Amino acid sequence: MDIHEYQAKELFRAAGIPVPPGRVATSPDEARQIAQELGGKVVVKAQVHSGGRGKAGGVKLASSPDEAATHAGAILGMSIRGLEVKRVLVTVAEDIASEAYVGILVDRTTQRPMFMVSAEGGVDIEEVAATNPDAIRKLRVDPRYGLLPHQAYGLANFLYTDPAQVKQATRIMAQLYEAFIGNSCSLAEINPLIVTPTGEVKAIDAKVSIDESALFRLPEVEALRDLDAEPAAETLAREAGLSFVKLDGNVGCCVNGAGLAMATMDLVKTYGGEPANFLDIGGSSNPDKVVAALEIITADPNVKAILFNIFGGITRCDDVATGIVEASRRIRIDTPIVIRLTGTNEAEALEILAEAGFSAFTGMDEVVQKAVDLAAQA
Amino acid sequence: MDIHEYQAKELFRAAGIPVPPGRVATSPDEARQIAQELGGKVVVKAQVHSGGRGKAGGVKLASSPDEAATHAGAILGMSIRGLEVKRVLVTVAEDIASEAYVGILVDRTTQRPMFMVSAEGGVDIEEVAATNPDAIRKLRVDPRYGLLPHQAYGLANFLYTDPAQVKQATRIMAQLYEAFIGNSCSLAEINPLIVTPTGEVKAIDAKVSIDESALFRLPEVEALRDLDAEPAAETLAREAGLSFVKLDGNVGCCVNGAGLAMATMDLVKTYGGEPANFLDIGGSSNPDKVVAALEIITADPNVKAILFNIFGGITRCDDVATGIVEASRRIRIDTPIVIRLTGTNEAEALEILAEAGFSAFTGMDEVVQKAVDLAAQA
Amino acid sequence: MSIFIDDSTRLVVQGITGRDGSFHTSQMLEYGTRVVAGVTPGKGGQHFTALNGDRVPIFNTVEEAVAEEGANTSAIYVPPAFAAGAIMESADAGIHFIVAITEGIPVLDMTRAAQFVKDRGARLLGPNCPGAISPGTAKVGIIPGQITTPGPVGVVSRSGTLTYEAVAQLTAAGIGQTTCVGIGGDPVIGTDFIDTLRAFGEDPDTEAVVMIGEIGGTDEQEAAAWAREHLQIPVVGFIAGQTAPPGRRMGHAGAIISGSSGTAEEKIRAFEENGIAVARRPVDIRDLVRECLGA
Amino acid sequence: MSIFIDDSTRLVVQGITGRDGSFHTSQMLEYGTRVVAGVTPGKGGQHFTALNGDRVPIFNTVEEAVAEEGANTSAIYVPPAFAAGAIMESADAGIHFIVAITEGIPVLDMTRAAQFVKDRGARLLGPNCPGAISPGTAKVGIIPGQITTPGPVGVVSRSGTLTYEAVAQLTAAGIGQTTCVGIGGDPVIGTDFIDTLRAFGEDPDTEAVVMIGEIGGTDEQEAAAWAREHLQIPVVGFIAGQTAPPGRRMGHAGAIISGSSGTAEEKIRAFEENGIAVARRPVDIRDLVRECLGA
Repeated sequence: MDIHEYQAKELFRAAGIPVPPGRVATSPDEARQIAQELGGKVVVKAQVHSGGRGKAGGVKLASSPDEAATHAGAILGMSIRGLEVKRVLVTVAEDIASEAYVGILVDRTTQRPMFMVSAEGGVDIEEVAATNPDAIRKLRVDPRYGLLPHQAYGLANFLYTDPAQVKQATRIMAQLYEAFIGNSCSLAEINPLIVTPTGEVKAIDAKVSIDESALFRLPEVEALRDLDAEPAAETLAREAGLSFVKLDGNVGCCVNGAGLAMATMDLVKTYGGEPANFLDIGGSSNPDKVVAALEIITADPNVKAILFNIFGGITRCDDVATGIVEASRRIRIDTPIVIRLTGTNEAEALEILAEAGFSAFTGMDEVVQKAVDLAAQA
Repeated sequence: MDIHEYQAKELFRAAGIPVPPGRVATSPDEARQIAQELGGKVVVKAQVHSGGRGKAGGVKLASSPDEAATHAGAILGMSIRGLEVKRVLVTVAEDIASEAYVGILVDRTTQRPMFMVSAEGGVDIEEVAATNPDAIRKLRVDPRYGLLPHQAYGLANFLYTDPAQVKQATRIMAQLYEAFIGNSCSLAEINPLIVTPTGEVKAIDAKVSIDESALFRLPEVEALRDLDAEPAAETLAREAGLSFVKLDGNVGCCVNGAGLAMATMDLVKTYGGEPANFLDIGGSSNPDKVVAALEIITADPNVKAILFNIFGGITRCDDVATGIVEASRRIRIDTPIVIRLTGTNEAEALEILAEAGFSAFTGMDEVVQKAVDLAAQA
Repeated sequence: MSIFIDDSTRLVVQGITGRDGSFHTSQMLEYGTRVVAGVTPGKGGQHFTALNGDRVPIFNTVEEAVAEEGANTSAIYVPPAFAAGAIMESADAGIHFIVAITEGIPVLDMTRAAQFVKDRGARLLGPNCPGAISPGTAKVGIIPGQITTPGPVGVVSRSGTLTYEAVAQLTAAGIGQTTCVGIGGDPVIGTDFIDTLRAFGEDPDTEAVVMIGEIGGTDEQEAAAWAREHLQIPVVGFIAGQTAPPGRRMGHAGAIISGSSGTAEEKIRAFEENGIAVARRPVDIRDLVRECLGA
Repeated sequence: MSIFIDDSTRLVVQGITGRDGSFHTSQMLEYGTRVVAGVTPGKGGQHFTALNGDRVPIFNTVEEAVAEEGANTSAIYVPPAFAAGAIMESADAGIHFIVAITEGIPVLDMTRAAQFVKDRGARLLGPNCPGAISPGTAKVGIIPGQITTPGPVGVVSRSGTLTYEAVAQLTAAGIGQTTCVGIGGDPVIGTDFIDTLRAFGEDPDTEAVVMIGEIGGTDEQEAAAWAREHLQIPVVGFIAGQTAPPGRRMGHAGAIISGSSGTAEEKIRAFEENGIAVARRPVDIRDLVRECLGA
């Protein structure tokens, strides 16, 4: 789960990391008032879950509260990579002597939290990694010991030469690691970590993603979820316990299992169609999930055909069939539905569907071809 | 550093361990008042750094506030294993259905914190270990992982069969381990851990020792030190940076290095004397320490001869000589002093001592024999 | 022969009284797996009765299950909040093969638990995996037994139902399996492709391997390079997620393209460069395996 | 020959600019030890100048000292609050022999640091120890060089000055040493008696060992039993603390009789039962060694 910069900065502040003061605003007036309170120059920053905010015109410097309000007016409501800006962060503008990058993520290969730091901050770290890998220092943290003092120091020592800056940065490394672990992050990033002309080390941007699987024990972090920032369909899917990703095609897919769902999408493409979504109804046998899935898929006007691909294992085919029948009673479905069911309780499922007037198939390729054809004809 | 039961219970409470309510009193009136506030039956318990308080008559049950005051009057001022009781804990008396033992210490062989638990509680665990070792379950905690949930459960499961009691005890194991680590304990013990007739699991006695070396970072724990509970000489020694243990003999010893100090004491005994103390002036070369050491030794009326045994390494012999001369100017020393100095700056030291009228030797056996003889003659 | 599980497998089911645990215990018993014990804290001393009437003793701890019943393998069906702890309990009790079915275990919990299992010298399969089945011998996990049949092909996959799809097609074509292994869809897992390929390579009965990967990470790329160097038997590969957009998690916590890394194209290229035949459609897996076996 | 340190030793001193670190660096250089680097965070790039005029480069981290100067051994003189961290830094940087002089490191810090060193495959000596000296070759720590002389006796001890006493007497009697090792007086230490006896047993030049123990713990008892089984050369033992009262810490954090365990009597008995000649007075050590050597 991605959170906004202003929320990430709150987590960082709680961990003791120096962050310039600032608050979030949803209107130009509010932005003016915050700028007034902060005094001096401020930055007005679009709060959306996307990189490239600066290039898109979503980050502006203001010398006065009125200018802050003007910028907020321009930024609020703008669209950045398809996301509407509904909030801006108004924060003190810091003078910058140098910019560095500090990030932590879980390295899959070593299965450890990994720091990446670079004195080349304020830019895309993937680009630095590609063009100048020696400018990045990586450190994998042994989860049995956590970040050790000499490791935090070693990272800081890679970024700075001035002992006072090294000392501040050492503390920040430890604090960032605590924030990363304490909030079960999958990513925690400061870009840039700046040094001011007077030698203070501060985080002036913050990016944090939280491990969805850990949210059950972090209610206060879960509360940071911004429903505005995700398509309504994905919110509905999450609440129904479905994995759903919206795409741009016309074949709606409803599959059990993530791998089979991806393979189904790929096969739609192979047969000349375009998948409208990724949707995994998961392993449990709950007809309600199928109803929710159909509601979500049919709400997408692009969808011209609906494809069910179910390989029954834990998922019982008869439960899925019951769900389809149930959904067809509760909601009006004009889009043609193509169903493939095989595996556990396949026979019972086919009977249920037949009674309700649906026909079903058992081969994957044939249903995908059929769904692609139907969508193309619509 | 040992702390009192009532202090240990405060640490346990802070960790969430269920402990019956109670407070410490220094007078019968105070004890009466606490008993009144608590209501019902209370226990009045002597607060001294010693086991065997019950056998010594230092723990008494009271059915009324007046009885609590009477018991407090009897216990306050009594002497338990040579320690005067200056405080009593007045605490709610719990009904007991069963008693268990739970303790953690650092196991030297495996270098890990080690739990010992036994369903035979309320008795001396060393006795259980000797007579019925199978009644004790030991668990060494890997410091890289801490106490894992299944380990806490396994300990509780060894003590109890009732699932509700196992659950409570599992939580207490985890809490006790947190208290042990968080307060840098060398020992944390609940004896007994009781189950009440209604099935509640509670700690009704508590024993905690803190690692002296960790006190520098635990000011709030260091503040628990009870100066009343240690001989004044040991307080003085600690403040002067000396290691000192009071003994009953007549040969005062002043040595550099703990091993050499013990070997010197042993040699005193070998030659027919009795050491009056263990005293290690440590490795640093500070004449003030020598002055403090002589002040402490001469304050003991039993001391009939003073023996210096210095093997100069880091410790410079001339510094020790300067300290001896300095002390002889500042305080009146009637007791004969026998000095052995060898190693770093030995020649300079002998000169300093000769100038001040002291003579010194370089062999260990001869000075010890001499000191023993002088003490015997006194 | 087979890998990881065989007729010496003595299984303890952690979470045997839960909904999934009890259902699949019955399934495993019916398949012939020796389920010697169950664990549910607080229910020690009771018995689990399977649908076929078999009774399995329940213990409070895995330690007791090992001591009393000689369990050497575990299957974990406990909820995500307790699953990492259950994995460590198994390893601590001396279980040497631990299969974690549970989905949704926090990744940072798993970094510790996976390390703990390594420290104890045990093997973890999963989490968020369907387990393993050695057709005709033993099944640990949730792979439907009826879609498998004994034979010479090893199957290893990050996915569940996609594996069933591939295996069912093999079986339907008369091509049996030594062992089918689901390594799981999480970013931090105990046994990876290389570990499984190595085991198949050491199994005298496995004559070809099907490796089913998906977007996210570099496990397939590393496995392909490893196979070229160390594996004597042919590999047929499939990668799911060619149409997956970058930066979005596709169901599995590990199925996410980070920046430009972990794409299906990258993995397919790695397969091809290392001599692995790549199936474009699931149905092609069967045909390519048939070619490999020269059947 | 010698154990632990020899002429391949390339030493980095952690805490080289501190009071103790700078003094003993001069001493070690004077003795001929190759001190190739010092570490003091924030002082990287500067140089340490010894009393004899030698200059030693200072680095911010041990990692840099290893990379730039090929350090393979470290001596730690940093204050107790930072010493466990310094030990782990050394091990993490690839140092294979770490000598921790610092006294007063919290015991729980050491349980982690000692484990970390083991995980990295390095050896820790100490903490709270005088270090080691291989007479005529190298000295790491604080043992006065002038009381030692090369020869056939290995010395291992939990104490500092008591060791000097014994070694000085050996030297005065013309009996030299291969290596003198102080393992330290703390309850949690990196290298114990058995580790050191094993090393002496493998050293072709060590013909006899002096083992000086004290009250507290069971290290001497275990070492005595080990020596009987595995050591081919004679051992002379001494135990300090026969007059120590139970339950009191005698200076060293580890020198404490717990209940009835760890007494001098118990240790002396273990020595005698396992064929170790026990010196009753420090002066007897010399005479017993002379007998062992048949001199």
